[in-house]
Amino acid sequence: MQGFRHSAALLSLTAAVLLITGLSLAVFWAPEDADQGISQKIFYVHVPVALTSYAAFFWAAWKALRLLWKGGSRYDLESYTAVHMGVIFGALTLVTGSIWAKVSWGHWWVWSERQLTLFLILFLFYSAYFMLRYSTDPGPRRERTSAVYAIFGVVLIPVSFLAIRLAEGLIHPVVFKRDGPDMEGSMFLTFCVCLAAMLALAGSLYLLELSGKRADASLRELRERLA
Amino acid sequence: MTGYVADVAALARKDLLVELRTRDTVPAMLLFVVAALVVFHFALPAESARFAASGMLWIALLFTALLALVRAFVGERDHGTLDGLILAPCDRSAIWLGKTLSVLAFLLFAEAVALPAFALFYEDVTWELVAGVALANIGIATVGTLLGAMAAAARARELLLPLLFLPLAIPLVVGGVGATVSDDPGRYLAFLALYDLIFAVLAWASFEYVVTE
Amino acid sequence: MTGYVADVAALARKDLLVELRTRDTVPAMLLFVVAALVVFHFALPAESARFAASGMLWIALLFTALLALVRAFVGERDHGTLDGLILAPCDRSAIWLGKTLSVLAFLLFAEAVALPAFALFYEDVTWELVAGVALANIGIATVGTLLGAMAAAARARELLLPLLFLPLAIPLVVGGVGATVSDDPGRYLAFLALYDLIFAVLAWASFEYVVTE
Amino acid sequence: MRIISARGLGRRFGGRPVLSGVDLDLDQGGFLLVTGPNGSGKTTLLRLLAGLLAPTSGSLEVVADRNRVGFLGHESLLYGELTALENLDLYGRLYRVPERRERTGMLLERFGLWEARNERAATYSKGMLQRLALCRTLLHDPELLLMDEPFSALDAEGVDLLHAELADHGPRTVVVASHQPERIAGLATERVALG
Amino acid sequence: MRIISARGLGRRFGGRPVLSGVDLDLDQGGFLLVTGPNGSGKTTLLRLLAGLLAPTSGSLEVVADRNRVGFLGHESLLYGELTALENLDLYGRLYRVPERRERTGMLLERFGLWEARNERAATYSKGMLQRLALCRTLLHDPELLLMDEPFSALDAEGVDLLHAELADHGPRTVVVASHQPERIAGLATERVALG
Ligand code: HEM
Ligand SMILES: Nc1ncnc2c1ncn2[C@@H]1O[C@H](COP(=O)(O)OP(=O)(O)OP(=O)(O)O)[C@@H](O)[C@H]1O
Ligand SMILES: Nc1ncnc2c1ncn2[C@@H]1O[C@H](COP(=O)(O)OP(=O)(O)OP(=O)(O)O)[C@@H](O)[C@H]1O
Ligand SMILES: [Mg+2]
Ligand SMILES: [Mg+2]
Repeated sequence: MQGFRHSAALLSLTAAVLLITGLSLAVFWAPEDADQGISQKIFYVHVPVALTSYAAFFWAAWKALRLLWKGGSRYDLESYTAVHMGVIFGALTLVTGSIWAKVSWGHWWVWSERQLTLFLILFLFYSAYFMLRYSTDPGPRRERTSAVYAIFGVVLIPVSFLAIRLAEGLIHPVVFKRDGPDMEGSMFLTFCVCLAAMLALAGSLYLLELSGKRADASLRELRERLA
Repeated sequence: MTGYVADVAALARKDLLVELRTRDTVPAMLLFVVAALVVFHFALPAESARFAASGMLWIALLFTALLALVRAFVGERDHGTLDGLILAPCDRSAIWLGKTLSVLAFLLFAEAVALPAFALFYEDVTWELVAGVALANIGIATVGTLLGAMAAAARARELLLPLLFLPLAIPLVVGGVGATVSDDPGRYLAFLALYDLIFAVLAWASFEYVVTE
Repeated sequence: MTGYVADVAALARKDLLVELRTRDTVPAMLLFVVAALVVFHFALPAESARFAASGMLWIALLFTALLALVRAFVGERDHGTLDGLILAPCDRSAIWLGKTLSVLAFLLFAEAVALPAFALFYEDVTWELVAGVALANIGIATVGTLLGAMAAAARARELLLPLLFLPLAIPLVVGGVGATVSDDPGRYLAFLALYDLIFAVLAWASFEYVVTE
Repeated sequence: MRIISARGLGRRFGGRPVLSGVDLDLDQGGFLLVTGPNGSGKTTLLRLLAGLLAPTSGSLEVVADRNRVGFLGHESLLYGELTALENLDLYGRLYRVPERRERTGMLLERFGLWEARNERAATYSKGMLQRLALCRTLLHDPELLLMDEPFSALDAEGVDLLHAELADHGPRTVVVASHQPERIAGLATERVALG
Repeated sequence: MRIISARGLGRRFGGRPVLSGVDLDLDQGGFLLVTGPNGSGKTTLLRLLAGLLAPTSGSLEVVADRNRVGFLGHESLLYGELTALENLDLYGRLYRVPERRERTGMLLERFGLWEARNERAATYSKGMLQRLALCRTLLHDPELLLMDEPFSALDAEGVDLLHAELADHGPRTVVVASHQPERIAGLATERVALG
């Protein structure tokens, strides 16, 4: 437990450092984007956040798999916390993305963006995950159900992505083309630092929430021992 | 193997028998489909694209299916019969498959009414549409049954199931609509088949975990 | 009289309590509506969406209504609680009114979420639409509750009740959609109001005979 | 004063006669024990007396207005999604029970459910549910008490509690259907054996 | 041969411990009587043994494959909309009972339900339903029998029938939870008192 706390503190420290460097790099060092101008800077927050939430969802599924494999409530707790992180960062993606959309296209929301729609679907899906948890009595049954649902989530990601691909051009043509990863070195470096920062941030938040939840659990058990 | 098939058959048969007695599900589905078609008839302007029409049809089918799924496990809760099935020596996935098949049967029944009605009100039914519906049915039934079993363990099931189901159903709608309106339906039908395959396997493999502790 | 009101209040309160027992009914509603809208988006192209929009709205509302009715009486069948209410000294029509009000509350609640979202994603909500929805709600709740009670009183099973609901519900849908799309909604709204009046009185008067022997 | 009087009472379900030619007379304060093998019609008889079923033949007269009748059936008539308190509160309102809260608390106390008062009835054990159903039945202090196998699922303590409740019924008229007549040996003043 | 062995077995529902530290050993042919007041965890224990619930603490080992276990719970586990025959037929298929028809008929005969074999279970009286549930439990001639208050709702004849069934259980291992230990006085070889 002590070592656990320790690593959590360490990670959050790294997160802070990385975050500061990454953002300052983005603001002061990385060159301004040719066609999008200053608004492109949000890219350094937006995309790392998005990718981080993906990572969280996959982590949740991995833990869920372990639960079904081995059993044991600790995996349930971890999987749940990971989903929680994923949803938090997903919301951040939606917000930053919407802001970006507003500044660069003038709309808060555009259906024609793959990522957007995909994210909306995932967001709905994982919100339902919370519904499922809250309306089921805690216990082994709930742990397993949540685990299965979390695994469905990561399968849904590629499937929905494919679906949206197909839907495009059918529903309406892609209006905006944007050049993705092919950016110049300094941009890319900055991006990588920001990504690392976001991952570290998510990781430390994950560990903090987890330790909090575990503390509650052990406290409850203690109370019952005494009672 | 033959034993597995026999189990599935026995379980599906049971559901159909129960429905035959109670007539709980199918009439509700019929009501909904027909009502939906009537709504379209009024809502859609005469010159509306076939695109819109078929889109409407798909929405109607999706929600009709949801009605069936919501009720699929209500009966099982009555006298703890789901426990009875779980205790039985049959493979748990057989329970899932049996349910899936019975849900599929209800869907086919509703569609046997819906599609002709659709042809009557709007435009004739193409083979692509039929193929798309057939494939989508499988996806709906497989995923829906699993989620239904999940929701059965929760409070407010009737409300929860649609929430769990809709996000997973979006790809089906995309594929189905695409198959009906696009120029080369092949891609969409293939996509639907893929979806069915993936989620059928997934649901088949994971059902045991959601019904047992 | 005040006693009657108190009974109705107690009964409606009970249903809402059960409803809200899972505290997340509100977010659930929100999620459901948004999910439905996303589905609609994928089912329909942007341009035809504008025509079809109100139609889709009505489908969604009808579906929600059916869900509400399923919920309303599945619960009562569970431990013979309907008997408990019938044995209670309160006037039987109070049971019907309480149920109707709670169903109505559920619907209004769903619409309070759905209509703004609808306005946001599609066209703005006209007063005709609101009026039509409001009137349709009443009809659905009154008739649906009566039929639901029949179904719950097991002996009425043979009557194929949900099917009864079909001819009764279609006029509502027609009226509602008509009110939203036609040029002079007045006629449709008047029709809806008339429908509500007739069936409310009918259901109110006949409920006692439906639930007792 | 005559509370229940039945003449040639009969009930058929879908053509099949379940009860026929039952004659009954029960005065105020009387205690009727109904016995009979499984499927002999005890529950049917009690549901007839409660007015949940209508006779298909013969005549039945029960002199008691609805808000003074307490019925305990095979089913609890309770809402699984509501807590014990909420369930009793609902029935308390419908029966216009004076000092609802006090009486509810008192009953829950007596039947040993006070600790679990805020648990959903669905999570109750069978015996706890039976106890709660008893609270529901006695909540409005009925003059006419109709009980169908009231002892089922109760533990020894529960049996004693109920026995005590039935023993000092005073002016209250009681009808009990049971497979274990010995449990209310001394109490019954009348007996009907069906089937 | 050891059929059931539990060490420090415990189960909690939503944090609340319902069972804790239960130690059990039952050999083949043994007869375990589980007693305890309402809400003490008898049903929970039997559901744990049947595998319907998972322990939240301790270890539990039950040596019996699923198709040789018979479980009788508070609920009938029967489909109300199916007739007695259809219900038993379904379970007979699932359990691969040899000569399904004969055995079904024999059991219905023995428990006095043959006349009502084509009635929907929903129309059964409580005791008839309990008898039918007994048929369901015994249908596949289980080696391990788990029964939760098997005598409830049964009339005198039904009690004797069940008692006879339990008396000559031979190599069969039996676990019974009941509030009326006297009813299986002679039979029990072991006892567990919960709560
Ligand atoms: C609500 C609005 C938005 C959401 C939910 C959203 C979501 C996402 C997500 C999930 C990713 C991860 C991409 C991946 O995994 O490859 C992403 C990447 C990206 N987004 Fe957004 N986005 C939004 C708005 C925008 C806007 C308005 C822009 C630009 C004008 C934008 C530009 C990008 C870029 C350049 C990437 C890099 C990865 C790629 O090119 O695919 N996004 N977005
Ligand atoms: N699903 C559940 N959720 C929460 N609590 C539960 C659940 N099931 C049982 N309990 C609680 O566990 C305790 C034991 O229940 P159980 O049914 O095992 O008791 P029991 O010994 O069978 O009682 P009875 O003699 O009345 O049948 C009770 O307090 C009950 O409230
Ligand atoms: N709704 C119904 N439809 C058809 N038959 C019914 C119905 N209700 C009861 N019966 C039949 O009536 C007979 C008597 O049922 P009842 O429940 O009154 O018996 P009981 O004396 O209460 O039996 P038990 O001791 O098992 O409770 C049974 O044969 C039953 O099958
Ligand atoms: Mg009875
Ligand atoms: Mg029990």
